[in-house]
Amino acid sequence: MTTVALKPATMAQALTRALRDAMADDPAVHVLGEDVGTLGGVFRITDGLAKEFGDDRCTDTPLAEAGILGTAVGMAMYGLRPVVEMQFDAFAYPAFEQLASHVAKMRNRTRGKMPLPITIRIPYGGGIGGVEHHSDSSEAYYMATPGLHVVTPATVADAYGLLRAAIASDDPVVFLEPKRLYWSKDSWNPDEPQTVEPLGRAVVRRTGTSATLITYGPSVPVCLEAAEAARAEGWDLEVVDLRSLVPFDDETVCASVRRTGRAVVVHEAGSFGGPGGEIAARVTERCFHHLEAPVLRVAGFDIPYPPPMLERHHLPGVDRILDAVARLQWEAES
Amino acid sequence: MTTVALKPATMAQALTRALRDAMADDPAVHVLGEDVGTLGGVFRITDGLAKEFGDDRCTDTPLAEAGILGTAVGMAMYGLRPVVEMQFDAFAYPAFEQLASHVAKMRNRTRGKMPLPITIRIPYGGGIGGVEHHSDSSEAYYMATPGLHVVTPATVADAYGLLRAAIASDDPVVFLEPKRLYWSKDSWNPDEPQTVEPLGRAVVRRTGTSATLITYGPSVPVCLEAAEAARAEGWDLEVVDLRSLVPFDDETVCASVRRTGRAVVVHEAGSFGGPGGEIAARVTERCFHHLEAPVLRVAGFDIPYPPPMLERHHLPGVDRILDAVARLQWEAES
Amino acid sequence: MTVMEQRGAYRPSPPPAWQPRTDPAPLLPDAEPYRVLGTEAAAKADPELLRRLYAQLVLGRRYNTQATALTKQGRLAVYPSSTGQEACEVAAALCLQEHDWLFPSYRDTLAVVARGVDPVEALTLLRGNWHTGYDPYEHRVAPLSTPLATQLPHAVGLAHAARLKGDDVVALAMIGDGGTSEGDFHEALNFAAVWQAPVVFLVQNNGFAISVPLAKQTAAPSLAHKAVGYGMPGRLVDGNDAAAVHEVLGDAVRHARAGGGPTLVEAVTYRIDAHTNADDATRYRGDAEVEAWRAHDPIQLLERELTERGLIDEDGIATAREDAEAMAARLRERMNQDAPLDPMDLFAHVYAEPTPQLREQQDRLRAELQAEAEAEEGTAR
Amino acid sequence: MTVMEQRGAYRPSPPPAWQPRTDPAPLLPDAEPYRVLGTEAAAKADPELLRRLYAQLVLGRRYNTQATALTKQGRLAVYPSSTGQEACEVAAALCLQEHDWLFPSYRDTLAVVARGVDPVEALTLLRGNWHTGYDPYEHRVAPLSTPLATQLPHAVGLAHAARLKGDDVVALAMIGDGGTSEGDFHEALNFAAVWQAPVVFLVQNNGFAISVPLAKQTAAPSLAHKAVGYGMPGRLVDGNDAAAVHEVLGDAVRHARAGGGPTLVEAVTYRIDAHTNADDATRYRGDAEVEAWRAHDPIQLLERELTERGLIDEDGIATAREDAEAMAARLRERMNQDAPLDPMDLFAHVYAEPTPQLREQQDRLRAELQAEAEAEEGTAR
Ligand SMILES: Cc1ncc(C[n+]2csc(CCOP(=O)(O)OP(=O)(O)O)c2C)c(N)n1
Ligand SMILES: Cc1ncc(C[n+]2csc(CCOP(=O)(O)OP(=O)(O)O)c2C)c(N)n1
Ligand SMILES: [Mg+2]
Ligand SMILES: [Mg+2]
Repeated sequence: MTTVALKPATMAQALTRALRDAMADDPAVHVLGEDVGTLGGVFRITDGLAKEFGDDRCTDTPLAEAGILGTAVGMAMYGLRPVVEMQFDAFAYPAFEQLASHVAKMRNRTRGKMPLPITIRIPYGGGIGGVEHHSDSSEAYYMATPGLHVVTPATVADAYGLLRAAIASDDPVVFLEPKRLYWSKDSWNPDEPQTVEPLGRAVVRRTGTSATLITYGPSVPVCLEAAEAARAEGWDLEVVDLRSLVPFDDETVCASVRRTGRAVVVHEAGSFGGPGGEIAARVTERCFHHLEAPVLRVAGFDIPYPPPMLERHHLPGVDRILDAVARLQWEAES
Repeated sequence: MTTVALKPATMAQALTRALRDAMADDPAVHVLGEDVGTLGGVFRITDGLAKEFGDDRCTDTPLAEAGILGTAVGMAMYGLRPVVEMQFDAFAYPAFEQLASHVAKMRNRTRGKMPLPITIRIPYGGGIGGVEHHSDSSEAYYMATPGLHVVTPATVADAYGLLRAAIASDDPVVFLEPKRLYWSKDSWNPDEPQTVEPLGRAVVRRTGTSATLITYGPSVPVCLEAAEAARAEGWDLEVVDLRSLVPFDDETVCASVRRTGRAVVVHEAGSFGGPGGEIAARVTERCFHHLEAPVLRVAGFDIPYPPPMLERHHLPGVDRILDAVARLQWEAES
Repeated sequence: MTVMEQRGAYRPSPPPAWQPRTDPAPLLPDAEPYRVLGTEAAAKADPELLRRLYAQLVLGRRYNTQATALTKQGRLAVYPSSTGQEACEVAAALCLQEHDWLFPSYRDTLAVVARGVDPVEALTLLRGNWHTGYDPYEHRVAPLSTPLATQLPHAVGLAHAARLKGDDVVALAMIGDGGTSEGDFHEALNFAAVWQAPVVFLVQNNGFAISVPLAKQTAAPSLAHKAVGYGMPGRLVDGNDAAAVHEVLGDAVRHARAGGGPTLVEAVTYRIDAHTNADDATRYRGDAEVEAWRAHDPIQLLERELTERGLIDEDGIATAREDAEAMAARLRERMNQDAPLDPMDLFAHVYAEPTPQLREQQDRLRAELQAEAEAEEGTAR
Repeated sequence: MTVMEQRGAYRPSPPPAWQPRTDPAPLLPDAEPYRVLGTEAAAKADPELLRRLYAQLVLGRRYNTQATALTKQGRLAVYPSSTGQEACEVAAALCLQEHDWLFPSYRDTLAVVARGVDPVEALTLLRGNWHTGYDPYEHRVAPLSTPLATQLPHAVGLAHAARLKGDDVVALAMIGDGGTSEGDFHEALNFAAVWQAPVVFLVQNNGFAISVPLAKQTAAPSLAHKAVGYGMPGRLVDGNDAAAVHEVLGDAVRHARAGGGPTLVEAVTYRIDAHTNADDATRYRGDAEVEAWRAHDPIQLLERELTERGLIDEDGIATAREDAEAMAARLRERMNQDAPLDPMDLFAHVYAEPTPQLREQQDRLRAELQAEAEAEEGTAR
């Protein structure tokens, strides 16, 4: 057996590959959405699927998000495993009723008789210069909806592994794709057997001892960069990539915070009512006596997502993270 | 001048009166929704308005929530002050795109040129034996949407005062009406001049020294009951009624917690990703060194709202609140 | 090439893409609702079918009155009666084959029962012990849908999936006149037509959406006129004429099964009872209107036809009524027993596997219940 | 009274409520798109109007090419060109009176500019310095709407409000063929018809929604056939024939203003450029189709008519083109200047008054920017 050398691949490529492999492995997997067929999607994530598997497996739908998700519910009722693409974050809102009132509730409603194995792929977040409605971080809505899994990759390998796991899950999964990482590269060999990651598990991306940065999706690379920069200030930061917001991996997160005694939650989504509140609250509930300082949050402002020319002010960057780390009451130690 | 004695009135009556007075004071105020005209709404909150002000001021719309809110946006653009009724919490979801993408953003989008003074009344929460989709606590969705005010009364007087303030506000207000308090009574005289409450201000409903219960809407009476019961256990609980979730009254809440050193957030909404996470996190950020114990949360379970016969197990009750109070690490004190 | 340079080459012509794809004429409904009973068409109707429909209508009416009575006794949380609409309810169930699917709205318990679902299980939602009480796969009946119009895209997706798998399945989706105003109605019909999915959409136009009359719901000539806008046929039928509804739905089902795509059927009917037991219909409509419709009662219409043609006698009618009474008695008896309840169910089906967080919450509730039980035992002792 | 007892009283009759409220026939569109240019109808057209339309078309085309060029230079974040659709864009603006309202979609910058909005302000969204760059009240133009179909209910609500206030206002809402599949399209048209609101819905059927051709979007005979399902007239027009579009829209606007209610107009046209500068149209359509449509160019159609009837000469054409070049030059110059930006704007307009939380966040950003500026100064020094 020859070992194939790892080649740089983008997250977009890994996602495409995950869809392709899932469709090849299981004829029940169907992709549907706006422009996913001939065009391959506006981000080209479904590129080639219609050609390889036919229009019935990868289908350009009429332009109606509730209709897309609603018909996917019906397809799942009949034993298919629909993978739905929402074109952008804010364009998933028309499907909100279907999501909250049916997708999230059907299994429970029917006492487990009618599970809905639907994957809802949503490119989310900012940083690509999109005009309004093209850069929302809407994960708080999905987190507050019991019955959904909420998953978001931050690396090329996870993009593959988590998407395969999402499609394989018998529950509905909101799969949030950090659109500004679509073209991020990593060494990854699509021809090797891949790990299908378990859902619900966080990973420590960088070990450290001074404080824990708890983050996910598009903010993971920013936190890693911040951790590098923090070395100059004498802080050795641990970075936890949540990967799954629901279910939440309390174990991994709390183990880290208990070790470091300090934590900052970092995400692009707005601060108020955003994921960080939940995360900070649950970490504090569980690690109160290990905490040297309150868990802080570095997040987007509580404003509608800014226009392209102003978005850099909104997005949590290295400086803002280091600022928060500096506010973790280090003086208490000395 | 003779003083009129206070008579018992229900929250429903106070809300009706607030609508009536607002319509009488300002011809720009229009009420619209499903069954709000001839029927007076399924909860009778708009009772008599169509008769008094005509069908054009209080309008039965076609059955389409996005259409209702969307046309209200247009009416507000033309200088009206629409008050929209959503029939039940879960039936506001079809209007989610209009809410998130337009109602919340129009003022910001147009640099203040096009404000939308829309009040969106939503009967919310459980406890009335409603079948599925009739008992959701959806406030987390609205809290996570910058540009909206989110307000919820817990008393008869506040129902009047806050609804008047919501309608008078030049911003869109999601006005959440705790439906199980519609028939709660209080001494209140609709014929006296009423206070229009400012938005964004919490009130201390009961002063106490041992710990603070932070709550709102339907859970306020439950917390007051719990506070009474707690006296037997030797705890003197303070109860803060938030009234406004957005903007959040950090000042009042934190002043209380700094005084008591302990806090429990109580609400019906699910715990995970619910309002309690935000509240606990921001209180902890601001009062960390005053806290003897982590801020705890007593909330609904992270499940779809239960069927009528099981809802009592879901709803936070006195015992569950007292349990949480007991876990506030009192031993640390002695 | 600039505008000026192109000028020489230019020849006026109609827009290149223009070609109407379907002839609109056959998609438009007739001017009058189709009727069978009391007309010549009745002679062609199968007597056995008419008798079967009749027995079901009588059962259905009795189910409605019994269920309404159960709300008064606190045995049902709420009941949206379909009294007056039994012809639609029954025909919707009977026009389908066993492997077909039914997608009911919250008012359609009767259709669900007529399709074979246990009459008590069918009431679970309205009784309040769980959401859906039956296994949707047992009789191929989707859960009763409370959010209006939302079940229509489900029907389309299911029918589409079945067709992709090569299965001979038709889905029938039920909705009210009010529900046609929702965006999901529009999106479902459009998807169905584009995909040529084997779906039949049955709109029961019963004149009201709670208190809102049809005239405030739509300005269309008829709801069936919406069909042409999707490229599917629209059919109008007297919704109180069980034979007519059954025939029109049957045609639509056969058309769908044969690969002809979806049909929209508007059945003109009337909600004789209030919206639900909790509603007060006198606030928004007069007796005269109700009485006019009582004179057009679906059971009476069919009974008269059967009687006049000698297809049923007093005995036959008595038997139908006795069967209905027996059904009602059984229903009463079963509904008067307390529903079995397990609070732990709250956590069991949210996900395939409860999350760690749900397990914690379940443990907490279990402990609470145990403490409660112990306290009660203590008090009892 | 039991079913049996009622029998004597029963008389078969049609369902009591049945009466079609509108005659469907006049609501249906013609089989062919209406045309003026190159037909007899052209003789009746006002020469002054034709010349005005022509000048605007030429300006519009140039605006489109200039804006597309600006994306390449990084001066616009994105531009959805309406090349080939200028007749619709221009007619939509010109058919309205000053106090009427226009509700554009994201592709309709041209209509916005034709209505009088400053050409640079109109590009703010696509330039990326803010969302809406113009004051909607100045020219009664709603913000360009990115979420498809969502602006239609706004138009209905505004028109309805104006009518309630006794104002003589008509709202014209623009949408693409793809957008008609959204639920908001359906809800807006239904509200408009029920309220008899003075609204004109203009669907530019340009054959595609990004890559999705019309045949995958709808199976309807035409999009104009949707109108009858709401009880409003549907009109079909050649969208590249500026005189025809202007006439049909003008009729609809007058009809609405006179209290006749809404109209749905489908203009059959074609998107000559890719969806936006970021799109690659070769992935989903062939050159032949595009070329066929180029031969049906709106500017050529009108130019030929004007030339043949001696209403314009080479000079007139040259003048139109020179005006367009001058406009483009001004646009280039203004767009090549950096847009003024104030990060504090992020917090200023979220609410009437910034919340305490927003004030805190604003202070934080201000401090960061100051630190940044100081650091830069430090480096510069
Ligand atoms: C999305 C949604 N909005 C509102 C409601 C509340 N609601 C329940 S029934 C009803 C009226 C339904 O009228 P129609 O569709 O004509 O059916 P009918 O009750 O006449 O059978 C309304 C408004 C709902 N169930 N779902
Ligand atoms: C609600 C919503 N869903 C999806 C999109 C993404 N999107 C932008 S333009 C477009 C195609 C629009 O097609 P059409 O309505 O025909 O207008 P055209 O682009 O042809 O002018 C799509 C899908 C959107 N803007 N809004
Ligand atoms: Mg009805
Ligand atoms: Mg188009």
